[in-house]
Amino acid sequence: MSLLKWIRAKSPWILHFNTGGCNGCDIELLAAFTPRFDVERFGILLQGSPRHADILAVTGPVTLQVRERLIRIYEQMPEPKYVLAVGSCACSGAPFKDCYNVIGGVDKVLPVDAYVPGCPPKPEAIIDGIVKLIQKIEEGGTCEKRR
Amino acid sequence: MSYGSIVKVPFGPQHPALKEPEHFLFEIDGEIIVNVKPRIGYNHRGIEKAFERRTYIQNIYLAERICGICSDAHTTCYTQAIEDLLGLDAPPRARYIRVIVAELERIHSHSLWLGIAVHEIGFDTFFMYLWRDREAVMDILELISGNRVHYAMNTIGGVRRDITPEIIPKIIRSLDFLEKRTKYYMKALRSERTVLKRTVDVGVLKPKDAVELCAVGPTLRASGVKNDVRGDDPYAAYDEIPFNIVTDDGCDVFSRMLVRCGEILESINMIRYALDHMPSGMLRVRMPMAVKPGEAVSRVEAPRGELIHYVKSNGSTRPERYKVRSPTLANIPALCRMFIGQHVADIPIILAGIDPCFACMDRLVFIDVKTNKRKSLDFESFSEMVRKQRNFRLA
Amino acid sequence: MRREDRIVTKLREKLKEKIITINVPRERRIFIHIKPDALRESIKFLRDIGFRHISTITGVDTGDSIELIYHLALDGSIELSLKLKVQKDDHKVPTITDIIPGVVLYEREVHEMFGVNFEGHPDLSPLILPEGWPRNIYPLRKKYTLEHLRNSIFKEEDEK
Amino acid sequence: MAIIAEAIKWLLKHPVTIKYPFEREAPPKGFRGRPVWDMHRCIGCGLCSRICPSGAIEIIGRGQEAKIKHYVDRCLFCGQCSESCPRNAIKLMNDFEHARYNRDVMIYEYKRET
Repeated sequence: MSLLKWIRAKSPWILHFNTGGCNGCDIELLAAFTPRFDVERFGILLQGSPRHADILAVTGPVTLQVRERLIRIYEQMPEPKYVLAVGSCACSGAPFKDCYNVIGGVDKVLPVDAYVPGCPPKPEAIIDGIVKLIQKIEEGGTCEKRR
Repeated sequence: MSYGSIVKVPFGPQHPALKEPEHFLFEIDGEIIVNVKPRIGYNHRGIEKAFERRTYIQNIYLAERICGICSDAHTTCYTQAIEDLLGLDAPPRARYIRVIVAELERIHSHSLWLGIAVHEIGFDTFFMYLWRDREAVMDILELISGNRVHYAMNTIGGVRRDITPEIIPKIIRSLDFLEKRTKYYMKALRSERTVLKRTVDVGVLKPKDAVELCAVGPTLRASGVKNDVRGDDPYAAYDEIPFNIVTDDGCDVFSRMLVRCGEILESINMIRYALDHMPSGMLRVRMPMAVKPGEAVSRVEAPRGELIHYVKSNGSTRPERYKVRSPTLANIPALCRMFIGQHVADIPIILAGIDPCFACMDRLVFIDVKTNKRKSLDFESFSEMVRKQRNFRLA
Repeated sequence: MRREDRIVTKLREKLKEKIITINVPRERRIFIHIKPDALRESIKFLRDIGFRHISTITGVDTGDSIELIYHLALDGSIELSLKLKVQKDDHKVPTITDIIPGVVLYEREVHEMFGVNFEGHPDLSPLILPEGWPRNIYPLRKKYTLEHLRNSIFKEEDEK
Repeated sequence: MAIIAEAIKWLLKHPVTIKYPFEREAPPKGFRGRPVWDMHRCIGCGLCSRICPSGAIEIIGRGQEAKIKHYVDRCLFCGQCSESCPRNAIKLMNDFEHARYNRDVMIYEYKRET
């Protein structure tokens, strides 16, 4: 099993999904893939399809309209899957937590493996979060308990 | 050529600004789009209602988080509306700093958009170079404001931070670099066959339609209509800073690219002028806690076009009604007009053409009306597919 | 004579007693309050004198009635806000989509948020609010507070 | 074609990538990071908690016994608390690595030591 774990930790592919955020975290997440920060150094690839992804990076407080889709995307991802909440909105709903159309926080809908607070987090901070998540993948362990 | 059967292609839904995550339902005859219906609201968070619950100071930060890319435009518009209600004016130095930050933001937003646009036509080398050079302007913004995206520079009655003499040389150096690079990119855009083939005469919006459908910003200016809030309804220090309004007569996606490149160069000159002529003095005036009853309309030229805020106050510490209309919403009727008669393959680039902060439009469902079969495709593989088709047709 | 004053004089000549108030708070801003039945007439007139761009429509809940504010711009420079009050119960307003086609989304938005019916509008289907949003709940009306909205909507969500 | 020449030119130059977790570039002066309370200065007036746009600051008790809880996962890092503080007790740090596996460890508590 250690070989599998090693392979997983060496090339986790990311699916990015915006659940109603302001776009600030999205451009910073995208900036992390461009030459200056280049997370592809860790074997990470930005993927468009949930079927190929290992990590779901969620930005934004979850709006009612987008909730069903978020769950559907999560269900389409193959096991083991990990969720990264990028930005304060995705962590807790931050300034939108009392709005009528916002559920507030990804962890109300999905189990979250790592939180990256910041409004928006710097690309370095996102890399920090990804690296911490990779450490978690290396240690293994979280794949079975989820619903 | 008509194939006699109309296929419906839902497109979307993912898109970030205030109320503008778009979902489009395309009706397609063969490969030609015959009709399109927008359905927006995936990112609707109810911000307008939330404004009524927060104090005027807290609302600055809420306004900032309407959109991450034009965050400074929203706060400028908000603070101007409140200053209008209070009857106070921001001090001259604050107004110059507002212009500088707004123009830096325009550079950052336009180069971001240009990157996304060339990415949509499959030119990723260009995209990577653009985004690498965009980091120069992000660094200046971080240096001035302390954050890369949400600058939090504006406050009611002025700005919160000064542009100190130590950082001015750094800004000038980055501007020189950006100017050189932008000129190079303009040259490259004009000479690249890939870009020309995919963008010239694609997504045409005639000037008459543009005015009739109330398009705004670079979309309108690329149709040859000279209209810019900075020039027509000057705010901050725009009445003291000379600049040209960039227009182009091409009316297609390519001329939208050229207009935005031209605006980057124009912004660089404006920042240089503003840095040279910045008056000294205080940064902000104090505001009272409560705002007297009244109403105000404030307009700002955001990177994507005219942004309008309306505020109604009832004399307490919270606004009674706050209304935001962001530029992408204004461009959607024009966008729908652009699609008619175009090829399916051009959907991504036309949609990107109005700059709807495109980063996360990533799911599609195909429904074949005849067989009623559903096929799911993510955005990337859709782009891939249409790229292949398009190349095939060109060959 | 300022441009604003010239426009105000023209409007006064044209609409006469249908104007309730005119207010010019500062340069390039005009607020006009008109009677509801003069809407189409005044929009047509304004378009003909150059107000071809409509920025947006704002709805304001003033208690017993809803105030609609049409923000029009004169080639980008002067921003004119045309105000009219409509009754909440009998909320019917003629559409202006045939005069200025660009208004189509704004009317849908106001319809959805305030429940104002625009007569003759081509398509008033939901635009912004989520699918399955309860009918007859218009979130921007003052009657619905945030708590009330959250309670009524999230309860339904939980029951699902 | 212009891009190919450009790509070859940059191939010979030093890479622009910052090798982040291994080399860390400090953020510029004036970076808006996590707020930190100096409890010797704090008078427990609760202004920071009232002005916070996202409710990230909680104050328990008033005056000298006040205890402050700061929820990093809600913080917008706007710096309004530091600006509003009448005693200048709030400083903004320049760290940005707040990523954690759990939200419970993202609460920072400040209490006056006696």
